[in-house]
Amino acid sequence: MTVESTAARTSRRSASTKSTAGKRTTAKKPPGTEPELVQLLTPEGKRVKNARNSKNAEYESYVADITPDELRGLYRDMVLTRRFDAEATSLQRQGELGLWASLLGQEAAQIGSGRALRDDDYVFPTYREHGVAWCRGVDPTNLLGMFRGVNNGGWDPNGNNFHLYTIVIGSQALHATGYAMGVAKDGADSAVIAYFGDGASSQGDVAESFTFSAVYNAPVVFFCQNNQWAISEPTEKQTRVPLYQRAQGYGFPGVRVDGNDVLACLAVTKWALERARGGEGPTLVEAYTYRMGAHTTSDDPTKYRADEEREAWEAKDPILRLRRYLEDSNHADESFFAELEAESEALGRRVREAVRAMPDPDHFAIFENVYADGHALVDEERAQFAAYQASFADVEGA
Amino acid sequence: MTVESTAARTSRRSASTKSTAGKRTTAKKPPGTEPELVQLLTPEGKRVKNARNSKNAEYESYVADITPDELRGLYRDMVLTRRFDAEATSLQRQGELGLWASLLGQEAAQIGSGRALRDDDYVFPTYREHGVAWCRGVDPTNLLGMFRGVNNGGWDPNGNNFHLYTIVIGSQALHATGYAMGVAKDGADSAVIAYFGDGASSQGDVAESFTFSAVYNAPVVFFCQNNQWAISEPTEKQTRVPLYQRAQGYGFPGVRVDGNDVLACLAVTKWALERARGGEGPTLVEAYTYRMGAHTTSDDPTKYRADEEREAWEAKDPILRLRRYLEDSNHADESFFAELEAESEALGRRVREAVRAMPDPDHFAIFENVYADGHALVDEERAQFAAYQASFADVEGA
Amino acid sequence: MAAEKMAVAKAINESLRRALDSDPKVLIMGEDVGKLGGVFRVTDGLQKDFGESRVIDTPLAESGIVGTAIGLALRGYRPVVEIQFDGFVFPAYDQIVTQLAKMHARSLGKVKLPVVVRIPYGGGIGAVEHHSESPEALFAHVAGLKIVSPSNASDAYWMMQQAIQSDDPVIFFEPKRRYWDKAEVNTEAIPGPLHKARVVREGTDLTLAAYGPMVKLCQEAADAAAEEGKSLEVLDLRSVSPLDFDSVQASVEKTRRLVVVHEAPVFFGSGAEIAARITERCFYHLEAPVLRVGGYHAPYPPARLEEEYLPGLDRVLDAVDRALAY
Amino acid sequence: MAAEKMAVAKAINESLRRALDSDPKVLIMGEDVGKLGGVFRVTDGLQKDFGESRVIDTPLAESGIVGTAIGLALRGYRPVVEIQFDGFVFPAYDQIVTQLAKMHARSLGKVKLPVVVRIPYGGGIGAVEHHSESPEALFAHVAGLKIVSPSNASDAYWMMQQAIQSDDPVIFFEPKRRYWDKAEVNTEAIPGPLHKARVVREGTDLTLAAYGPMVKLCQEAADAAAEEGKSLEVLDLRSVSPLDFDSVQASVEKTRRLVVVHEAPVFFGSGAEIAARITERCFYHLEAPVLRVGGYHAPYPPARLEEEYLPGLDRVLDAVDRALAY
Ligand SMILES: Cc1ncc(C[n+]2csc(CCOP(=O)(O)OP(=O)(O)O)c2C)c(N)n1
Ligand SMILES: Cc1ncc(C[n+]2csc(CCOP(=O)(O)OP(=O)(O)O)c2C)c(N)n1
Ligand SMILES: [Mg+2]
Ligand SMILES: [Mg+2]
Repeated sequence: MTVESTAARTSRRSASTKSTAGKRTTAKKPPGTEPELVQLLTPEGKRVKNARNSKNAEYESYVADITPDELRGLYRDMVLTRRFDAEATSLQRQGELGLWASLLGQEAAQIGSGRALRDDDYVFPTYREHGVAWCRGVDPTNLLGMFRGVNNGGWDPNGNNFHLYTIVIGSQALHATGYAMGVAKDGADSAVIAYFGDGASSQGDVAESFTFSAVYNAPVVFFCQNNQWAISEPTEKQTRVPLYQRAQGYGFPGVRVDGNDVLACLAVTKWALERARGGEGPTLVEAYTYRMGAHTTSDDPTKYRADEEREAWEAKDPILRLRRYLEDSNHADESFFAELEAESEALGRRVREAVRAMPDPDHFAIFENVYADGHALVDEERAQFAAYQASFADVEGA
Repeated sequence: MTVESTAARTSRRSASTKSTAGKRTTAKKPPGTEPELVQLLTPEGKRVKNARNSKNAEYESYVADITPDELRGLYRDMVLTRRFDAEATSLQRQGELGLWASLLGQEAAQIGSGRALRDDDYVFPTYREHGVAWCRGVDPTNLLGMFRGVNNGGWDPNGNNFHLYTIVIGSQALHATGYAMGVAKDGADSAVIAYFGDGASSQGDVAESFTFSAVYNAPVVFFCQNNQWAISEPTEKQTRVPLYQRAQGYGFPGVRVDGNDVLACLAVTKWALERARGGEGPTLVEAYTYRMGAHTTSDDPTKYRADEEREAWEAKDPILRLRRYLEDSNHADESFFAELEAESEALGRRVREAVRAMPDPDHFAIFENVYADGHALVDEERAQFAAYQASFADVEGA
Repeated sequence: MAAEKMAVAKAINESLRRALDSDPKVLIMGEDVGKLGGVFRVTDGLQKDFGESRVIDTPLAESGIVGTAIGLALRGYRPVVEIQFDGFVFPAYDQIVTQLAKMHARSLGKVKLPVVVRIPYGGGIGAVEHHSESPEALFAHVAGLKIVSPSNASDAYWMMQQAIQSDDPVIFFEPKRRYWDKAEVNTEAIPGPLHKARVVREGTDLTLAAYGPMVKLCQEAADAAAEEGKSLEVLDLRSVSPLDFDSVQASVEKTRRLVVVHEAPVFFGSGAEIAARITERCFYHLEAPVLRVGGYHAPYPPARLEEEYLPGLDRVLDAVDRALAY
Repeated sequence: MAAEKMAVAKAINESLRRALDSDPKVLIMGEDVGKLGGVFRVTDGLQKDFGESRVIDTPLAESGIVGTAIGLALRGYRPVVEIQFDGFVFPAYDQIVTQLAKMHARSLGKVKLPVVVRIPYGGGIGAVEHHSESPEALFAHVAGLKIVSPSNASDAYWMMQQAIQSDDPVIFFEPKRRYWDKAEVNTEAIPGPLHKARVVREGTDLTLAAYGPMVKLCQEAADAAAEEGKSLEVLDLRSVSPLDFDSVQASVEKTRRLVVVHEAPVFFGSGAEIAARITERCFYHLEAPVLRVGGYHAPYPPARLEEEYLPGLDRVLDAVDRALAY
């Protein structure tokens, strides 16, 4: 969440990142070529069934029986999420929102993991999990309040077991861990999932959540969307080894999954959630993906990254590959796509209208909900504020 | 550093530690039996030369040529450190110190690592590194000022490249990392070592120092003395896997060394420092040892741990095993031990006298060194304080 | 049988025990709170009686402690977390200020965070660095938190009950140098409101206002002043946020002079807020400016200097004299 | 040629450039300070010209940024670290309060920590949560830190030069909503002392004291009041710690009335300290209590409410009227 000046677009990210001391560092591997990447649907839309290794096969088992209906459902989720996101971006351009943090490119990571959840699971998002919110049934227009500036969180977290967006990087990983500790105390078999980014992985709070969850064996899944960038900083500024490996040192497994592969994200998250439910404690899932757009509408990525990088990732588009698979396997026909297109447009319209109709908050909202049980000073200041406001009303009325 | 009430000594630490949720956790292995432990001198005083594995052999090479003189030097360092420590403990009992944090049992970890350092290396200690301070040439009596309550740090950190004791757990790991980043910027080939405990490993600051040092490839050695306890909490409250493994997830090596084996600590630290100097970046060394005494003189370990545990560790005493080796190998004779005994006594006497002679600070010290360049409010308050003090002098003088 | 003489530490221990007993959602969390019973024995025996799942030894990470307590509160628990010493609350400061304090408002009232953060605070015990600080002003400036500090065993018992029952986060500052001070505690009394000040001693010439460890000092000062024929009113503020300005105002309208005493540094301390607001409320009543007695603008000094640094009887009486001289 | 019209952000950029140029020990550190040039472009172009070893993009961890800056300072460097927004300084709060502020004293003067922590602060830019706060009081209470905040481009340039040259840690609060305000900057002037207030406008009826973003507002208020025949003196405090009470006192002895304006919440804010101390110093001069205009005791509200929350012209003039009515 940043605000930028509109300085001229000049420098470009140079190809290599040197360590400060000029000493050797680990070079960044080209995306998607890591042997450790779990992938169940290739960019070309082919199912990876006879997995290279047995570990992959284990994940595959979680989506082996997936029905055409479910596949179309995942496709629909991704398409509608993208449509919603695009609408929000354009609402920001129109001045209806102050800011928007687009999830463009991360639909598979979010829908795959989001659809792996049960209703009784609990989600702790960052500020970019619009696709997960969609899976939880949070009305998308409710997400827009904070970006419009009418509230700091516009839904009931317990309504859909989807916590408020958290802006302070990494904080929510601890909340998720604590919540999961509570789930375990209750003897419930639900699980908790904490989302965070590659940049957030550097925060002490995330490390502490690894420690706490491991020590208390809390049923939590850490879902890190490594979208390669933390605003202008590439992932090499956060780590010199793949992020999923971080978990090992805390005594729980980490997996890197193709974050643009909705099936792999669904499968791996289901596996991790099952571990949590089964009393096996935390898991770190690193969804290897790409932030296709700017960090937020205030950001200008041409200052720091090359267009070619983005283009290379376009070929791995999460929606396109599932569409190819649906088409190739005859799991969806023209009418499905046409209906979905219409549904998308309707969603865009609904969101647009809802945002435009969103009223500004009452001035007295400043003083609301500061405390649950009240506070004398808040009461006093509210009263002063009321008198002050009234004094203008008098003048205007006079 | 804690202050305790004098509540009755009742409960004892129960044998097993269950996870909160009652789910499975990793059981603590008996000390010293880990296959991963680097050991070069057995508790019985035998050199481990034909190491089981090639890794051990690599470490062994760092002490292969150690001379009898150097061995006696290590022995002397440990004995004198222990003597100093005992003197401080008894000075606390006599009321000369407000508190003391004993290093009893950790002499090998501290002398081994401390003697691996070069003069131009820089040390960032916790509050318990009296043995390392000794190796750096810090006058032991200077360590006592903060425990007596006459200052918060009584030596010039740059005098011996030994930073002040840091009480806020884990903070100094970041200072060490920053210092090491500076060393690298300067193009110097010196290294930095940060000490911290098993408890400290849970602090976000320590995790962040791992991240920064890895990303910048900083020449720093993280030396964690796992003395099994963080006040009353056993290491299982901080991690469910051996601590040295933490490093892996950040992309640098971690090693567990027998912390009661001065040769192994010397060798492994030299190896890690050499990596740092050679541009290979950070290393984590976990010295597996035991806090033989109370956490501090304010602590009462009978509240939380069994005597048997301590007894088991007594058999692994770091000083005893080197003495056995020196005697068996005829590297030291009776007169050496007798002279050392006398030197010990002299040290004890010197420390005792120095502490007793340590003057209380001048009252105006409150206002000294708050700022390097001065501050109007401090000046004002100092003047008011002076006038206030003088008003009593007048009365008394009258 | 309900009234018993108890030390402050014991009163808190009994209060925690009662809370654990009566509400299965109450948890105790912190470093060394389990077998050891905390470094001050405030949680002594609680893990033995309520188990490791209710009384939880945590990893050594304050941000983690508060952050997971927030998560537990979201799940319906009522965590009471211990920060071992005042100077070690700062690693948790971000979680307290950006999350604990703001989440209720952020959620438009949908979620509540009934978390109590216990902090033994203040000096006078001859400790090493970071073990003697009074950081209450650093929390009082932050909306969403409530800040209280008892001065005696009875308040310690009852205010802890009320803090745990509160649906708002409460920072509970425990006057560590008074932990061993005993007083009658009636565990069957009906306590007054948590955030109301109490007139400890009535007087007519000047009001001394304090909270936590300084209340006793103010009482001693009032005793000493009485011998010189000065009648001081002593107010135990009990709560720093909200601050019971009404009670202070009522007292000052009577005495016309106010001295505020706290251990924390004067600069930007509680005394500043009290002086500013009371001067505004009582501008025509005050015969003298509100004077403040507190710590200097310097790091808390080594133990052998703390007597000079901390407000003591003479410094309080000096301020009283100065205020009376107007 | 030395004098040039510059925006505040550009003035800081130029000042940083000059420091990098003239002292090889000066470093810039922070999130996105490199290629991006910071989210406000304050460090624009610096990495390109001084390299990655002088202008350092850090991992996303504020405690790590300040903690390693301390280590670099111990090695002889002079790091200037950027905290991206006011609300994100709290993860670094422990390192700032327990280490950065205290290490010089802890070492009995042996080590110095010339670290500048830059924090774009304050509201008025329509941002989301945590991007509009004014936490200066939370630092001013802590001894060992110096706190400054420029209100205009010239001060931004020169105060940054002086902050970097200072051997003490300086928290440099940058009024983000004034980043684009332009003013003449003479880069060859000889600046006055860093911690001295400046009379921005002389007046006789009442003193308005402010710093950072509120100075401009106070000037506007003085303009408006002048039209009603009231003569207001406007003080730009420039430094919050130390606070130039002498200048405030001198002004108040003349005008006999004082209103302090800041964006931060009033409760435990800078205004409290100023009111308390000035009332003590000017007890017989003041015709009215010192009044404070600032934020309410509530989390910084969503953008569409910030106009109501922040001090604005009407609220300042209202306080002026109230003070004059005494
Ligand atoms: C503690 C904190 N510091 C700084 C920021 C400003 N900030 C917002 S998003 C961001 C980058 C986050 O990157 P990442 O974690 O990779 O998530 P992404 O935005 O890529 O989804 C930064 C630095 C913040 N919100 N919180
Ligand atoms: C941030 C912080 N929290 C709590 C404490 C109180 N404390 C002092 S030492 C200690 C235990 C440290 O254990 P460990 O890191 O294992 O080091 P050891 O004392 O065993 O050498 C605690 C909790 C502290 N000093 N700093
Ligand atoms: Mg990212
Ligand atoms: Mg330990």
